[in-house]
Amino acid sequence: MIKKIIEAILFTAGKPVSKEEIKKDLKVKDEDIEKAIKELMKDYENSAIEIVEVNGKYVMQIRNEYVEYVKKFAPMEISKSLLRTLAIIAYHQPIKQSDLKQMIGSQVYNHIKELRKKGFLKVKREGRTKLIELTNYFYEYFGFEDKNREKIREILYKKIKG
Amino acid sequence: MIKKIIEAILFTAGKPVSKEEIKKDLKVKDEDIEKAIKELMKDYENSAIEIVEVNGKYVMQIRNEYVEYVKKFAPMEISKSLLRTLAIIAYHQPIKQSDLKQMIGSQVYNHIKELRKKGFLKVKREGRTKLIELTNYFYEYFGFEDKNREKIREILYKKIKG
Amino acid sequence: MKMKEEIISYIIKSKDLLYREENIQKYIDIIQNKVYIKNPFDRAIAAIFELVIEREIDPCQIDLIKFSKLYFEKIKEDINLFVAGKILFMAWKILRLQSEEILRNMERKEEMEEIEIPEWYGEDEAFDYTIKVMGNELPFEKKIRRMPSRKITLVELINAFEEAKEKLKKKKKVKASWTGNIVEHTHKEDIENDIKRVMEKLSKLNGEAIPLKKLYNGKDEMLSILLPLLFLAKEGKIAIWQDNFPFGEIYVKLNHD
Repeated sequence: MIKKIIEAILFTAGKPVSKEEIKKDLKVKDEDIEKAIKELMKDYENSAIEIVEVNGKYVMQIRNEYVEYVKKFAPMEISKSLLRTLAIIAYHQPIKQSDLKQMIGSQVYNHIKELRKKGFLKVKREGRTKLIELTNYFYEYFGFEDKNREKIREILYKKIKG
Repeated sequence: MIKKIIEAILFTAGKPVSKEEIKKDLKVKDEDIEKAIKELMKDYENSAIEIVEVNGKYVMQIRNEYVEYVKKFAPMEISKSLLRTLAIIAYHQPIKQSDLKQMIGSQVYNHIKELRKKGFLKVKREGRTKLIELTNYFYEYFGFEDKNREKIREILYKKIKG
Repeated sequence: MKMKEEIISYIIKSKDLLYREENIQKYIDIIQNKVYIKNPFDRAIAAIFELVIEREIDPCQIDLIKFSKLYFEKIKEDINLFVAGKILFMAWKILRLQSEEILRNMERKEEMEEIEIPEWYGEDEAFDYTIKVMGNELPFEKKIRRMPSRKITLVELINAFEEAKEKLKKKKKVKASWTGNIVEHTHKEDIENDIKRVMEKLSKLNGEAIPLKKLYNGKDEMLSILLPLLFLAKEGKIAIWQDNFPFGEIYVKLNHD
């Protein structure tokens, strides 16, 4: 029952959901939620849908292999301008927040907030500087096997050239 | 493969999808789609999610038993009394606001406001009369292929007759 | 209790007017709740009596429109009473025809509107459907589905990157051309000439101080004066001071070497 309710929640929410949010309605322990989600992940192993962890939250989404087929049926889940910012970060990372602000202007604060919420970014503090980096979820989401920065730059750059 | 692509499409679309829409991208026969969907329906038998046919289209949605648990997470929540009003409009459209008021009382104003916000209705003015009509989104959301009023009436009436 | 008796006496008094006089005992029994009514038609009639008693409606003056509304509410709770709605509709039709007849005779057609029956009422199916929906039978279910949305593809990310690059390039160009303009602008103005002009003005004053604002007319001229003034002050050739900070007058004076 817990498992199915969590399944229903993940399906409905359409975005990463934390254990806390799940617990608000269900009186269950953390480990029960974890157990149920582990089972769900296994149940969906042979499906076009997957359940993955994103910065401690859980999200139900289409596997990368199938995204191409469903493009027509729904709009992208993030806006074009956010995506543009993400692309800049992906190329330049790690990038100082102040440098990024120079490039894209004051929308930088909102964009970073949004992109962090979606699980694509993390912000590290180094003294007074804020450094923006990509998360593992970013690599998973876009299907990059290699996390090597140079390689990613190469991929991004090559694709543009070609 | 076909099965998984269809699964991905249904998950993504969030509304009823017809065989024709699926076929546009996949070069497959109707019976292959039907077979794949039948299999999917079976795969989801033990899940909180179900795949059902709605007026000849297919949709992936939460099973009734779990609706209560996920209401909070749902992007669109329609109350039963709103749904009742919508059902009346769907049958009688285009219907005068004054006639609708006679049927459902003074809640008519709130209901029309809500249903317009959700994108199901549009209100046309003809002189002093306000005429209420369904939007394309209504047909899409509830999976009506045909916008012919008589046909819709027939379908609605049949559903109620059981 | 009183109301019940009133209705019973009204029925007895109106005995001759009853469509079926022989039913009078049945009506009285219904009003007194003496019998269990199985027949839906009789139940529909019972509901009429109940409503009149509950709401203490004057049996001689029933407002059909108001009454119908109340009646619908009442039968909503009992879907089996759908047939009652049908009866009421028929009654409405009969009454309407009767009143139309009367109105025609009285040539007062404008009152017709008051008892206008909505068109949908006339059709069996429409009526049936509407009453059932009101009674909470729904033709479509309350369903929870996902908001249509999907992941972004790598190609889309790359396209976004390309767009971003173009935008940044444009921005840089704009910035460059903007700073370029300023340099050009200053060159054109020829700072040295400006300095000469300011010096000429100041030397005519015989070493007396002059309020800054008297050295220029309008914003444009102010710009052409400020730069030379700052340059001259830096060289120690003039003195600039303000009487009361921050709003006081600013004065300029030639220094004597």
